[in-house]
Amino acid sequence: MELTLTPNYQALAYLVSAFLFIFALKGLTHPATARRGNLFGMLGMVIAIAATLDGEEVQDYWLIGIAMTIGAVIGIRVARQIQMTAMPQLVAALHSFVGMAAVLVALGTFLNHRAADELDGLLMGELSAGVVIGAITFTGSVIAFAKLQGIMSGAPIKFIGQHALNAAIAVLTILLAFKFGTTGAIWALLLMTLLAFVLGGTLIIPIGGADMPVVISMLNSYSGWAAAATGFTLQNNLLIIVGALVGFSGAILSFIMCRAMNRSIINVVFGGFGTSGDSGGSAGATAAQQGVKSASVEDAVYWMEDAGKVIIVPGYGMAVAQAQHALKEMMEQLNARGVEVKFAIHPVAGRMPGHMNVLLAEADIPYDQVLEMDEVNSEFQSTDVALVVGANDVVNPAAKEDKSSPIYGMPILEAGKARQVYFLKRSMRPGYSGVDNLLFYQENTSLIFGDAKDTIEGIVGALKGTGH
Amino acid sequence: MELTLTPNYQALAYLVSAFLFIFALKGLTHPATARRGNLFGMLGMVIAIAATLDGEEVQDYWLIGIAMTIGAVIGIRVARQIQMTAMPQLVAALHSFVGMAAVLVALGTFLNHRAADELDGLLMGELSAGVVIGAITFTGSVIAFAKLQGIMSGAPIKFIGQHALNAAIAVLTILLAFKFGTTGAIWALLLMTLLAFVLGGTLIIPIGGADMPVVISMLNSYSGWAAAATGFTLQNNLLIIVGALVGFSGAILSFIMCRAMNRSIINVVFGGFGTSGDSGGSAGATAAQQGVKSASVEDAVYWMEDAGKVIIVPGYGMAVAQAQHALKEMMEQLNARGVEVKFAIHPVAGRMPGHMNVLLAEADIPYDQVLEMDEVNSEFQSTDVALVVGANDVVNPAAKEDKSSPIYGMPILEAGKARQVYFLKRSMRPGYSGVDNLLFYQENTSLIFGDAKDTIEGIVGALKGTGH
Amino acid sequence: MKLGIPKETIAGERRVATTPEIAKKLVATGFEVLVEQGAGAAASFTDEAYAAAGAQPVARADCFNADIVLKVRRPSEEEARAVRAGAHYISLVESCGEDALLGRMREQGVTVLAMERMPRISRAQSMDALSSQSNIAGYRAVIEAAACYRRFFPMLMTSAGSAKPARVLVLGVGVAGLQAIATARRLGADVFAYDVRPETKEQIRSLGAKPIELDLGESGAGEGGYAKELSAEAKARQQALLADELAKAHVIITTALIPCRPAPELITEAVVERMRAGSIIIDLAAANGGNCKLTEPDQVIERHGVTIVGHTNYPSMVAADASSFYAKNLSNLLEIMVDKTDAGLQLKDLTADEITKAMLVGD
Amino acid sequence: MKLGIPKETIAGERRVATTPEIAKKLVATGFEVLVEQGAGAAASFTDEAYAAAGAQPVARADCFNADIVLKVRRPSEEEARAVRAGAHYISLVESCGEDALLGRMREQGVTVLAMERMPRISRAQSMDALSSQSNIAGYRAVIEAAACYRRFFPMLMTSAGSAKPARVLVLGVGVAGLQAIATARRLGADVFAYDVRPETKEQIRSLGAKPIELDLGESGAGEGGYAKELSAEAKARQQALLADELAKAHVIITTALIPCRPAPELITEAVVERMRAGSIIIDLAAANGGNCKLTEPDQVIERHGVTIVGHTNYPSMVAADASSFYAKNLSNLLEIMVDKTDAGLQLKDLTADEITKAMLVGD
Amino acid sequence: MSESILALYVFILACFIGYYVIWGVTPSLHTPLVALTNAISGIVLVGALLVTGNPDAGFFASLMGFLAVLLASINVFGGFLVTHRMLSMFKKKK
Amino acid sequence: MSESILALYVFILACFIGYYVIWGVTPSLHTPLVALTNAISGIVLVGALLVTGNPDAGFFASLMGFLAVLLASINVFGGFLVTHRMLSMFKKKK
Ligand SMILES: NC(=O)c1ccc[n+]([C@@H]2O[C@H](COP(=O)([O-])OP(=O)(O)OC[C@H]3O[C@@H](n4cnc5c(N)ncnc54)[C@H](OP(=O)(O)O)[C@@H]3O)[C@@H](O)[C@H]2O)c1
Ligand SMILES: NC(=O)c1ccc[n+]([C@@H]2O[C@H](COP(=O)([O-])OP(=O)(O)OC[C@H]3O[C@@H](n4cnc5c(N)ncnc54)[C@H](OP(=O)(O)O)[C@@H]3O)[C@@H](O)[C@H]2O)c1
Ligand SMILES: NC(=O)c1ccc[n+]([C@@H]2O[C@H](COP(=O)([O-])OP(=O)(O)OC[C@H]3O[C@@H](n4cnc5c(N)ncnc54)[C@H](O)[C@@H]3O)[C@@H](O)[C@H]2O)c1
Ligand SMILES: NC(=O)c1ccc[n+]([C@@H]2O[C@H](COP(=O)([O-])OP(=O)(O)OC[C@H]3O[C@@H](n4cnc5c(N)ncnc54)[C@H](O)[C@@H]3O)[C@@H](O)[C@H]2O)c1
Repeated sequence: MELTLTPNYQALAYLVSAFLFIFALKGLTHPATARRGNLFGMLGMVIAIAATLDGEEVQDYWLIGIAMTIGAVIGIRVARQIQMTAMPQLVAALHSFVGMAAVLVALGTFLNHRAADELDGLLMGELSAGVVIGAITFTGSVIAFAKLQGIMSGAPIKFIGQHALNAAIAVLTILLAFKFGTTGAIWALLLMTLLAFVLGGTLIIPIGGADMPVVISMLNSYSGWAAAATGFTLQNNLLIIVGALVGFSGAILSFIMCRAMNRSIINVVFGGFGTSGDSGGSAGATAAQQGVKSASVEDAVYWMEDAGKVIIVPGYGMAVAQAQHALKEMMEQLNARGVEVKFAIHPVAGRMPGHMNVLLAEADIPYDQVLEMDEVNSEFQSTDVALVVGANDVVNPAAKEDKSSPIYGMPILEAGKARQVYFLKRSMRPGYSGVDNLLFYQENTSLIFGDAKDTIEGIVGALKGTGH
Repeated sequence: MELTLTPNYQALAYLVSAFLFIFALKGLTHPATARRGNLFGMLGMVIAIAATLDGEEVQDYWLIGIAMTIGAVIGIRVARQIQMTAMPQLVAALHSFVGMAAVLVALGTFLNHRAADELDGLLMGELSAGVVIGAITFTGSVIAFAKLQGIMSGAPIKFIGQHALNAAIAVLTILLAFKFGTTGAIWALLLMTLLAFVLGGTLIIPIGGADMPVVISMLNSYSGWAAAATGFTLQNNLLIIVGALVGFSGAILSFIMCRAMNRSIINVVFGGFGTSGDSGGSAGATAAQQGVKSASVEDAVYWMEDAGKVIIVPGYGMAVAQAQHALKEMMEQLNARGVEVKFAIHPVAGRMPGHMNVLLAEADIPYDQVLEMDEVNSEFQSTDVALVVGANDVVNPAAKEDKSSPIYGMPILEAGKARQVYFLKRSMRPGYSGVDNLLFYQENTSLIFGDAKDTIEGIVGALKGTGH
Repeated sequence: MKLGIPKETIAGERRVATTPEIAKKLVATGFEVLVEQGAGAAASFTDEAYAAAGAQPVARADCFNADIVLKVRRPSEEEARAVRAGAHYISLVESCGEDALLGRMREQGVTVLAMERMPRISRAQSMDALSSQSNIAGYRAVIEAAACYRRFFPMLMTSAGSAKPARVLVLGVGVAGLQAIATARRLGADVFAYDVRPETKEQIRSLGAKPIELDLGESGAGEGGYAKELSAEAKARQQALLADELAKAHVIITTALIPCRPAPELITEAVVERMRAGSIIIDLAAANGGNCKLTEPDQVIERHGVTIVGHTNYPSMVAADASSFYAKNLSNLLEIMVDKTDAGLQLKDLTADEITKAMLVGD
Repeated sequence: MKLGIPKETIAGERRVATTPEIAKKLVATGFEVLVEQGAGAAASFTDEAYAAAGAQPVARADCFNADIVLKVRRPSEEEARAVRAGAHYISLVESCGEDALLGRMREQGVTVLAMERMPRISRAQSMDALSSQSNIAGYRAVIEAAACYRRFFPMLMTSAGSAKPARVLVLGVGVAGLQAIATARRLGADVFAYDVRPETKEQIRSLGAKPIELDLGESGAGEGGYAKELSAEAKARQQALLADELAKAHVIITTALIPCRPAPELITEAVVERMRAGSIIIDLAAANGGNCKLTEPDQVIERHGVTIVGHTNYPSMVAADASSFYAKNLSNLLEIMVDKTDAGLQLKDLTADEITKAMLVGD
Repeated sequence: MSESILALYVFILACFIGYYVIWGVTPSLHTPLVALTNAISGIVLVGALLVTGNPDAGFFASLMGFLAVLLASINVFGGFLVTHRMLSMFKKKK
Repeated sequence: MSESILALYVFILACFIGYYVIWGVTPSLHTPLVALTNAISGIVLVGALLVTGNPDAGFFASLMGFLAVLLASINVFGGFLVTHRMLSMFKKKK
């Protein structure tokens, strides 16, 4: 009569590893804990690998050693040398490897089990799932990579009957899986694998380049399911847990990303449906087409909450939105975090002399935080975030650079010199002067579309949410 | 080669049942889904019972039938006839039953296993956990019941060395569990059980009546752990899952409840620490002692968000807190939900004639929503929530009822006639006149302590969080 | 019971002791309301409006023949004589201590009630004319300041340069001072305020202005919410400590008063000299000697480039609302003075209620 | 290069064409600044302040002997003659089309630049005196209204009854109208506004006031942001549609103008009759014929119980800030008129810049 | 992997869910939630059934099982009903 | 209870956790989070190790295992490193 846990230390190590992965994902949901989260992930992986290698199932280390060394060298090299701008492609590429690995593992398991004559229907069903999902992940990721890298056109490629074709392939694949599951026929396995590879391609090709981030997250989710399926075949609970974790969180993440981009997940996943039905497109979509970055409230909050100095540039749009009270609250929230907040008033901001002053005074913003153009212009350089609230002409560099512009010669607020510039406006439309704003296109500028008051209130809400 | 799932339908039923319990708990976190949540819970329980009865382990139905019928009759009767005000006691009483049931199940399992000669260390360890936790839950709940029912004094009962005593009993219990686990000695089991019963009492006796809700939630958590322990002994995964679910969620809920009451969980759980170290006591604590209800921001939000009409009564405290801008935002949030919001201005609210008008105008609150006392007094009767923001004298019924009061004869705003009255103030201190406010003690009144501006901002935040 | 409302005769007085709206209420209560013809004209209330409300426009003499004569200001000799024996006379009688004129009225058999003696208890708030009129004075004083000031009150940043906000300093934060603070803040001025009573600090902040704190070594809080006179030492100290703040201000509004005492002198000539040319001083205490040494009652003068405004009757400049408030105060008072009996209205024993008791002159 | 700044001579004009602060800037640029003694006194700028800023207080004749004469208002006959040949004269010349006086000046060899002809382009905003002075007029008009009105502007609920907020209606929502809206809103009035140009609706709302919408059947938007004159039919229609709104108002501030045309008549006598006694009309268009039929320029009159204020020079009532703004406009203009060379300042070709070209009178 | 270990997995994962599921509960639902959690903890009834239903159970075991079923049943039936009543009280005027 | 069923339990419970754990992610962390999830999905490496390490694996199985280990390793090493680099970019001036 004694405790019988000892031989299960591997299982416990797996449990610890699963724990660490959960904390890793949780950590990545907030900037403050993100880096620690990544470390948890690494640790989890190390423990998982060590526990597996130390297990009795693994006997042959040579091949493994060689393969892992090569893989590690390649992985580290690529990750080190890649340009920041090429990150999305890299992730897509890495992704395809996971997919292919899942396919290979499933096939290998099949071969091993067949050799040991341990095949049964349940196992082969699980195997099929692993192979199919892995294969779809593989070709899907390859296509995503090609689109992002510019090898393939980013435009959504559509053809008539594409949904029918996909459905047909899917049905055929399932039939083959059934055939394989009940008979163990290798031809069925191979054909099924082939079809799944094709399906991965036909599913992703119709989706446009702008949606690729969501697609990658979606494929991520698939690779999780593939891992879980592999876990079932190998009766390995770590694979099951982590696979399910990655599978589900990836799906949710895709959903969250779609929501943040104002896209429907259905549209994205079944590329064809979405893009064809899109009439006109949102402000964000238009902006993206013109090479202007749009951002979310949380992005602005992310940069502002720990900033040293934030300068707010109010304009006519603040008056139209009557956002002054919300701005006051935002200022208080930021001040409470030790962020210095100033208001920069352009002499002709608004539609009457002193328009901004009237409204800021109404909201009881202290006079010493309200600065004239001449006082404040030298400060932008040392400013972390310039928040342009419904202003436009008054920060347009065209007034300095473009002799042909009707606003040429007007002095401007040099908001563009701040580290980050966020415009809060409803659209890409120009202001009073009708002149397109050159500042929109600057590297450090993002637009947050929407009514200025709503946006500011969103910022206030988010600031409160991130209480330190 | 065929699928081998069929005999596992019980396991699948358990899984469904576990699912339903998860959704039940989730449902209860929001008013809109609460009733559905409870139904899920019932359904989950029905499935769990049916699947168990139908399983091969259960052969003898007579005893079960009789016991369940008696239990059902008693349970339904009591639950039907109990007064709403006695609910907390009832829950405590029901709780004790779960604890005792867990003890009995563990003992019964022990007997069964001993009869079948299937005892091992692990099993007996699990058994011990079940017995001990169950026993603590039982006596703990009995004491809580007695305190709530008034059988025992609600005041915290303390004696020197109580922590030492508890620690001693706990250590002894663990030693006995070890003895039992390694030897299977019945005397150890029985003594351990006895000590655990005692521990349940000594742990709860020092905790004051005001903290009983948290204690019940805490005992709830214990009963979950007891169920999980039972699950391990019986190798029943449903018990494990649901036990863990209840155990953890109960613990978190206790924590949340403590936070909402501004109490530290440590203080509550180890009663003795908290109450003795409390210097002076918070506003909430003082209020509770005087029979005044304190509430949280969320409570006010709960009543306001679906209200037909909310009347805000601002007073000097609104001016001191400069809460007018926040009130404007709250008004907008409520209006957006279709709630009618009015401001009721007492002729002498504040410290100068028109004090409130000046500030409400600054915050740009439309004049037609600002009403004089005579216009508005007849409306309170049909008002769901009267929100008294830093006002005091102007709603004090003493002005009408108490001839000896210095404010006798002053007309007041009849906020007390609203269905719910929330006071937003920092303390129990009186206002300008120095007269205690009789409205505080009214049944439908609660106080939300804190600076009025902070509280209103909290309400705004919560309103935004609960977006429909 | 007849109420007589004569036209005010003091020069510049535009108010009237009742308005058509209040007259209507009084008539409904059972009073017979006699209003001198033209009494409300200066406050924009026409005789027709009174008539429509049920009051009777009458000749002056008839007004004085009423049971209760309601006025705004202290009676003139002629008016005092005109009130008949046994009648009641109610107004702001503007007297402290011994008063020959009122003494004669009492000898004549007239019961005189002084509105300014209203006790400051909760129940009497709705009858408190000092508060209601001070409130108006505080508002109007700021409007006057803005009208005299040659610059903007608010801060404005424009393409033709920036206007800096006026620095407004309010001295004395009673009813008038608070309303002055509120109004100046509304106009966008940068507002500071000072009072001897320490509880005013929080009140100043509650209106978004900044309190000035001085250490005088003694408290100025007196009885009933009023201030008390400071010791000579503290007075000197106050002048000295205030000087720098005063010199920085562009607009000063003074409201410091102590009941039945000369107004404290807060602004010396030396301080006025230091102020920027074009600054404004509005002295609401002008009638009581002024808070500024140089103030001349009822005069607008310029000294050392500073405009010093000594109007003594601001409520009268807002005659319509000031009359409404005053009339409302009176009607609330009348309500506690009479019983409705079957035989019409009956006057109560005025010494039985602490309010009327305190208002009775000479008892 | 010498700048001459004479004292203004038109009655009631308190402004001056430069201030010590701006004089300092001009001196720094290289100008020699000659200010007539006492020129700034009415605006609270002393000769000492000018001298301290580097300007020279001189006799009147010396001012007119400068290379550029800067004034606020249209020159008198005497002033026109005093400017020497070859010199430049800059002010609001207040003329439309043919102008004998200015013609003579040009014959005399004087180059005249009219500040009111400043084109409304972005680059010229900082020199636009019409805007800067209208802005002040809009503010001051509301202060005037509050001073004349016998009630409170804001809503106040007190123990002596409630003051209802003043219903203020602003007609014409240009620069002055917008500032009037803003100021009235600050004081707590219930503000409505109307303009013929449709884009003003959003602007009115952006200041928290309520736009009045009328269907005239035609748009009143003209060139350069100004309004155009309406057809006779539309005018009649406008008067009729506005009548009810006007009658409901307690304070009306009119600012409707059309460049070089008589001001549109928006308030008829019939409407004035319908207004509540004690209401106020501030007619900012008084100098151009008035938006109200009854307005008399430079007079405050009472008609049908309504006070109609016809002041024509509100900026002058805020002389210090008005002078600062105007002076800033001038100095911004001078900046684009001269080149700094080694030989001192050199006048540019004024026809080469679209701004100065548009301002030149008679070319 | 042994069943005990798998049970441990299940246990721990369920703890996580218990952790996540409860956050964000509206304060006014605290009490009903406690009641529901109490009702759900009546799941020991399943354990009681297994003990009682065991055909090989001795007298004492059966007795204990019987009592356990009885007590747990009271809790289950009473618990859900009480929760239901609390929630009905919370129904708002609409 | 069969191991397969227990595995199913584990799978489903893990799904719940996957669901809860991700809500509330800051938008600016979307991309790093995708990168991390990708790295973690390299957990198939464990499967690859088991296939390759199997002493009874035939040539094809070993080959497949070998390739799988290689590919999965690239993903694991590359993935975490890329995530790390992205997060470093996010480090703010302080
Ligand atoms: N101050 C004066 O005296 C005066 C007088 C006349 C003319 N102006 C001219 O007015 C301009 C003033 O510059 P500015 O930067 O203040 O204004 P602006 O250039 O006219 O730009 C205002 C911007 O606000 C945005 N906006 C409008 N409503 C909004 C809302 N509800 N929420 C968020 N954004 C909103 C608009 O973009 P979306 O439509 O995309 O939202 C617009 O681009 C200058 O060109 C100046 O010359 C000034
Ligand atoms: N209007 C006038 O002209 C005038 C003039 C003089 C006197 N009065 C008198 O003033 C009184 C006015 O009545 P009222 O109801 O407006 O005021 P009140 O009776 O004086 O009550 C104000 C309440 O606000 C609370 N408070 C203060 N600061 C706060 C903050 N930052 N956040 C939240 N609460 C805060 C205080 O409670 P905590 O300390 O617990 O927070 C206090 O009980 C009447 O008695 C009236 O007679 C009026
Ligand atoms: N019924 C009531 O409860 C009621 C009614 C009205 C007013 N009050 C209170 O009474 C108080 C006084 O009101 P008031 O306006 O009639 O006062 P007041 O007109 O007599 O005096 C005006 C102010 O001047 C201040 N003052 C006096 N000497 C000063 C000095 N040397 N330096 C600076 N300030 C000086 C006083 O403190 C007072 O605040 C206020 O607090 C008011 O709230 C209460
Ligand atoms: N540089 C620039 O961009 C600049 C500079 C100054 C002003 N502006 C713009 O020019 C416009 C006019 O400015 P202004 O104040 O000099 O105008 P203004 O003084 O000539 O006229 C005042 C207002 O009266 C209105 N009006 C005319 N006839 C009317 C009628 N019958 N009924 C009602 N309203 C009538 C006009 O539309 C105008 O808004 C404004 O929109 C202003 O923003 C632009």
